[in-house]
Amino acid sequence: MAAHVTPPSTYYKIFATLVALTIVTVIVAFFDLGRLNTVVALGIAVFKASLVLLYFMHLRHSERLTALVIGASFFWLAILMVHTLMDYVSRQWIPVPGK
Amino acid sequence: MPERLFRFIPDQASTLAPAVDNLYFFLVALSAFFSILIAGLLIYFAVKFRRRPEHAIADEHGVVRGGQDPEHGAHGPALALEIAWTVIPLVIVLGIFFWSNRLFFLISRPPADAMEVFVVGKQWMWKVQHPEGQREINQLHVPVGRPVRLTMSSEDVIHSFFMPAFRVKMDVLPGRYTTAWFQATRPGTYPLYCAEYCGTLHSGMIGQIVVMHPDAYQAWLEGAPSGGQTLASAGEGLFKSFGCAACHLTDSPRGPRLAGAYGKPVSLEGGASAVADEGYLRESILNPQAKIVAGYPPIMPTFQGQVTEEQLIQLIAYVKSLGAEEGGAARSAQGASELRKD
Amino acid sequence: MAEAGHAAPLADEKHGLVSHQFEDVEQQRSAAALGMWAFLVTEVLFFGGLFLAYTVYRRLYPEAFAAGSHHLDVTLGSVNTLVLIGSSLTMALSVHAAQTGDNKALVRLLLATMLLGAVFLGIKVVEYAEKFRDHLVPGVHFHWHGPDEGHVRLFYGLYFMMTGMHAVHMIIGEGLLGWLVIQGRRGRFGPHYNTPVDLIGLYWHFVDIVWIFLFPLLYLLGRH
Amino acid sequence: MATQYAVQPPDEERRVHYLNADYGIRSWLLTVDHKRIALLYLGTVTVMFAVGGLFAVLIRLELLTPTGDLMDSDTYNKVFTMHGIVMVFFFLIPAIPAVLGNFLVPLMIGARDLAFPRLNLFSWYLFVFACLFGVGAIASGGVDTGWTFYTPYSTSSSNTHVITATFAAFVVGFSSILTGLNFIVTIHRMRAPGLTWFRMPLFLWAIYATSLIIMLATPVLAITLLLLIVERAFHFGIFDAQLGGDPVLFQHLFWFYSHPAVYIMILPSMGVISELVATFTRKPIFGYTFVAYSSIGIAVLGFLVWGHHMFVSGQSVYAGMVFSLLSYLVAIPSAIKVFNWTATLYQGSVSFQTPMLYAFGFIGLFTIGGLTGLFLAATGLDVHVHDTYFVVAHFHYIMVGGTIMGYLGGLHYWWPKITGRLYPEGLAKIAAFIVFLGFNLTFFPQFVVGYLGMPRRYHMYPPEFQVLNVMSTAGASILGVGYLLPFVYLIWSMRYGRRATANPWGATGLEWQTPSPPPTHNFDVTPVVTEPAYSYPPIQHVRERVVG
Ligand code: HEA
Ligand code: HEA
Ligand code: HEC
Ligand code: CUA
Ligand SMILES: [Cu+2]
Repeated sequence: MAAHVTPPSTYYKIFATLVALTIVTVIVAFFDLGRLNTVVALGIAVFKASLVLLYFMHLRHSERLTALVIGASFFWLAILMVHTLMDYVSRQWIPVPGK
Repeated sequence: MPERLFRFIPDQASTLAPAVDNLYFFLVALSAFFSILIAGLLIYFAVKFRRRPEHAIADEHGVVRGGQDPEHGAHGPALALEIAWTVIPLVIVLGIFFWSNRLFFLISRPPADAMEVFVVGKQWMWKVQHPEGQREINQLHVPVGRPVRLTMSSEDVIHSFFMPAFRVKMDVLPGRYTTAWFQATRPGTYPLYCAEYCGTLHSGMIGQIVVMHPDAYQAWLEGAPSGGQTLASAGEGLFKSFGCAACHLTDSPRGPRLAGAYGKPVSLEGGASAVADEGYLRESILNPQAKIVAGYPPIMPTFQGQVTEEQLIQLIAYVKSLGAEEGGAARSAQGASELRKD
Repeated sequence: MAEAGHAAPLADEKHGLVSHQFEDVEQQRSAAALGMWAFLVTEVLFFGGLFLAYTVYRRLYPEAFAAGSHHLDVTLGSVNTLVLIGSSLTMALSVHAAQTGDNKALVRLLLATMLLGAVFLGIKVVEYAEKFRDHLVPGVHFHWHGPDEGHVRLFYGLYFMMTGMHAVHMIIGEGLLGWLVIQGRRGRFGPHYNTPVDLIGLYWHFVDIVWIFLFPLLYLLGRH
Repeated sequence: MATQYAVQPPDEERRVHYLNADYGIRSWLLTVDHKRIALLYLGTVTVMFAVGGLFAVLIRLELLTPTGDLMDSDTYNKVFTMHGIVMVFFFLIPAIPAVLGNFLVPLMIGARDLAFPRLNLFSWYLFVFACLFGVGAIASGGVDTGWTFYTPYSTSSSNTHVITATFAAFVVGFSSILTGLNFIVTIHRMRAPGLTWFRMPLFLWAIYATSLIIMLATPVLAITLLLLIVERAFHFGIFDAQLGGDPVLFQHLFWFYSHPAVYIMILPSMGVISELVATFTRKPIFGYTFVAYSSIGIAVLGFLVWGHHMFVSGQSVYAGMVFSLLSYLVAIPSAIKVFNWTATLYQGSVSFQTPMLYAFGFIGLFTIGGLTGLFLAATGLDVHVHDTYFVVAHFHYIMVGGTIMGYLGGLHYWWPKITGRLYPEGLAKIAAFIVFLGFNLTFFPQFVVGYLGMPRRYHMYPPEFQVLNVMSTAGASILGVGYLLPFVYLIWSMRYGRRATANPWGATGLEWQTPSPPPTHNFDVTPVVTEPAYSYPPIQHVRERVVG
């Protein structure tokens, strides 16, 4: 078997971090940081997701192809988002008719 | 236009038409060139290098020994060819891109002095309203030589206002306004189609554009049924009967003064801002809670379901006319954010 | 059948079977793993459509979305997040148990994972029931006491689509875990053959990741 | 690639192969052999093509006259909708990957089967289930939204079987995702020893690129259709302007899938053409690496251009420009392929068997179809031609003139391998010419009538367009005959055709090194590859030919 065996202690550490981050993100949400709220919430979410990917899903010890596959999925998600939002963001740019 | 037996392009009846056709002819020529080039080379090579008995090739049983060096990883002349047929088409398409998008920008930006006509699409007819109040169905009368801007909306599904003789088409959407413009160059009667599939009688949602000499147009305006009211004056009536006046007409603190609002930026509750274009005015009436003007309570009731698309157009025409009458300067000088202070 | 004409599937001493199309266990395992990762890619884009709709409408109607979100139960949402993270832990430990051949622990950990999954779904049911009671399920009975009902309805529509699709994935996951438990009790898994545990684990963690994003987006915005 | 099956053993009659290894309905319906599954797909997509073709016949008959005399408007609307849905989702998308791809991928990489044979069979069942659902939707009254399902028409206005039809498309999506996944894993993990990426036949590159698109785009279609179904059932407003939603968002989601989907439809056919051109010129494909990479380039760039279907939809003008620019960039890899195929002929040894005739047809018609794509990507011009017959002509040139030509070419080319029989060459050549002529007569006039302004999806049209429409209908009847011929003689040849040798074309490629038809497990000994694809012996050209 090529699979790497992660010791349970790592899993527990990751679990503890995830729990802590969940608590942090809930607490932060109750403070008004303006636009930063979303940034922080998503930042923490991305971090948590990366931990799950890297350790629970063993990405750290997987071959390069796996990372490539995951990278591709997020890259394409970004295409979907960015190109659609490009439309919504720029719809108002055309000057008001008649003015 | 003289009737021709066989035509390749529709009537050219707007300022845009020749510009679009030029691009079209260029592309036809380009396509012909490349199609003939490819087809010609294929035929020439196929004939010249057709299989001959002297070609030592694998037999039926396909015993293949000692391969020829396949062209993996081209170099030398092969690489030069690859680069050539990557770069040359690239340059050509970039050229087309700039040409066509300049045109697109022209088509998308109506000139400021265009006269306005309102169009409402519904399954399966076009309802047209002129600022002076004339209404028509499946017909659009316009004067020759003046830019015309269409402000369009739909009562149900998506339609598309298509005037092939002007080379203009724009989708007509429910819930918002879209615009299109043209300047007719030649009097006559031209077809009008619905180009976005919209159900049973999609193919019956057709009509005519009648382009007239300015005097004939004037005569037509006078003769056409208008109910005796311009759009704005009809809107004024609605403004009163829907009770908008109670909050908006006087300088009452209940609602913002609408005079001169059109086309100006508005600061919204929460720090954002918006431009008071037709779409914004529309949303303010149908969905007043979506964007609250800074400094005002969200007390305006929604008129969704109470005003029809056509009444909406009249109300908006009225709000816009308010700006024109009072010069709009008063409001713009003071700015929406100022309103908060008083 | 096709298999009939072929050399009997190679029985690899202790390991399970190597199907006829593969050369050896390693090829079989790596093919299965790549298959699962590729499947997860499709899942990312499947949920991606929902995230896109959410982003577009939240950008257009921030106030309504904040108001709608304010009405969700943060406590239940947070508890559920912790429950799901817990289930990810037990899942990860199951993989470890399978790799080390501790069959008893494997079955117990898988059952724990299932249990936590069930708790999550149970809490979800409670939340849904509340929304139903409060007429916040989009449809003819939808009613919102506050401004901008239409756009709040959009928020709830997306809330139900997103959490609903997530819940469907959880339910499928529960089924897969159940199958693992049955196989595990038969002693099918061990150091030499644990691909199914590994792959279903990947799926389960993925579902967890989806929730990690859903939670702040749905429950936390507009909290302040 | 030196393997042993060069000569067919004399006791051909008694040789056990995948077709006679087992008999009976069960042996087919429960098979996990990729070759048999390919044949199951072949049968299914042929039936669906006949259904779609039937609708095409109805469209063309109705459009023979400007008035609606054959059927009423509602019926016509259903007819073109179901023509589009059946042809795209149930025929063209699965056609080459699921039939030829399924048959050839394991053979070409020297494997015994796909990575997940049972999943493969399962995808076929999903596909059949979807077909039954789709045909059920048709039988119970049909659907009239256009194949694009635009909202809010599909969610609030149409009163036909929208949910049934979208659900069928949804299921077909899963089937194609599973097929794509199977190909990706197979190509990554199961290549024969020595078969490096750059030794692979170009067909495999094309199938790989196609599978990438399938996996990345189809899930978005799935969620879009699901949202559409939910919206239609519960009206929570996501695509409904009256409730605050935006119908244009649906178009974004739909085209995020459906533009890449057009490359799902063309790339496999391009792969077939590469194989045909190499075999019938006895040369490696000129610029192999460029052709291989251009498939991947199309797959990636193809995701960035979907907004070119929405230039006049109310999408932002600026977004329109970006989409226009990117559409032009995606044309480049296609151009590279066309030029490389053409250059391959140079100093080749070109023969003119039927598959090669189809390859010529493909290159020519795809070029025209692709070049007219440049008209459509030209925003300022698309404002005029959008939703006219110009668009209809564009995509039929690519999908019928391109993809179907490639499909037929491939079917003829691998027919001996699939069935162990040769098709009748003379008849096949005649059919190829009829298809080519009929096709051009059908669709060329549509460019003209489109630029003249005839909108698509029109049941009735102004009389001035009639002449061109009559030409089009006349062409379609010729085209129909052209398609009917192969249908008949291919079936005939399965029983009466001459027996094929292992390698009737003298081609390279692992699939030709195992007997025709191949044994159930393809290769008795796993082949070892030592050379790049298309390693033909040099051609002895006589340089100075004496004219005399
Ligand atoms: C297999 C299917 C397929 C393929 C491959 C393509 C390929 C292309 N398509 Fe097409 N298209 C469709 C199927 C396809 N299309 C369908 C079905 C629709 C309508 C959907 C609907 O509304 O129902 C459509 C609609 C469509 C539109 C929208 C039109 C409208 O509704 O207004 C546009 C706009 O940009 C477009 C552009 C292109 C371009 C630029 C390419 C390019 O990829 C083409 C590239 C190829 C070449 C350029 C030819 C080869 C090159 C040479 C010979 C060298 C010379 C080249 C240069 C100088 C550049 N297509
Ligand atoms: C792969 C895709 C594909 C294929 C192959 C075709 C094939 C054909 N199409 Fe289609 N078409 C589309 C995809 C396709 N089409 C799509 C996506 C649309 C848009 C739909 C929409 O607007 O929503 C469309 C729309 C469309 C229109 C426009 C309708 C409108 O807008 O109002 C027209 C009009 O001429 C047309 C014609 C044809 C014709 C004549 C053929 C011919 O090539 C067909 C030839 C086939 C036959 C004539 C049948 C042959 C007989 C057999 C195979 C034997 C069967 C055996 C037995 C029955 C025993 N098509
Ligand atoms: C009950 C009082 C009330 C009535 C009746 C009312 N409005 Fe308003 N309106 C408001 C208030 C308060 C605001 C500012 C807060 C907001 O944006 O909702 C407003 C905002 C607007 C705006 C945006 C103004 C700007 O400066 O940006 C428009 C346009 C408008 N109303 C039009 C109308 C029309 C047309 C009607 C009648 C059909 C109407 N209103 C009826 C109270 C009212
Ligand atoms: Cu209105 Cu088509
Ligand atoms: Cu496209």
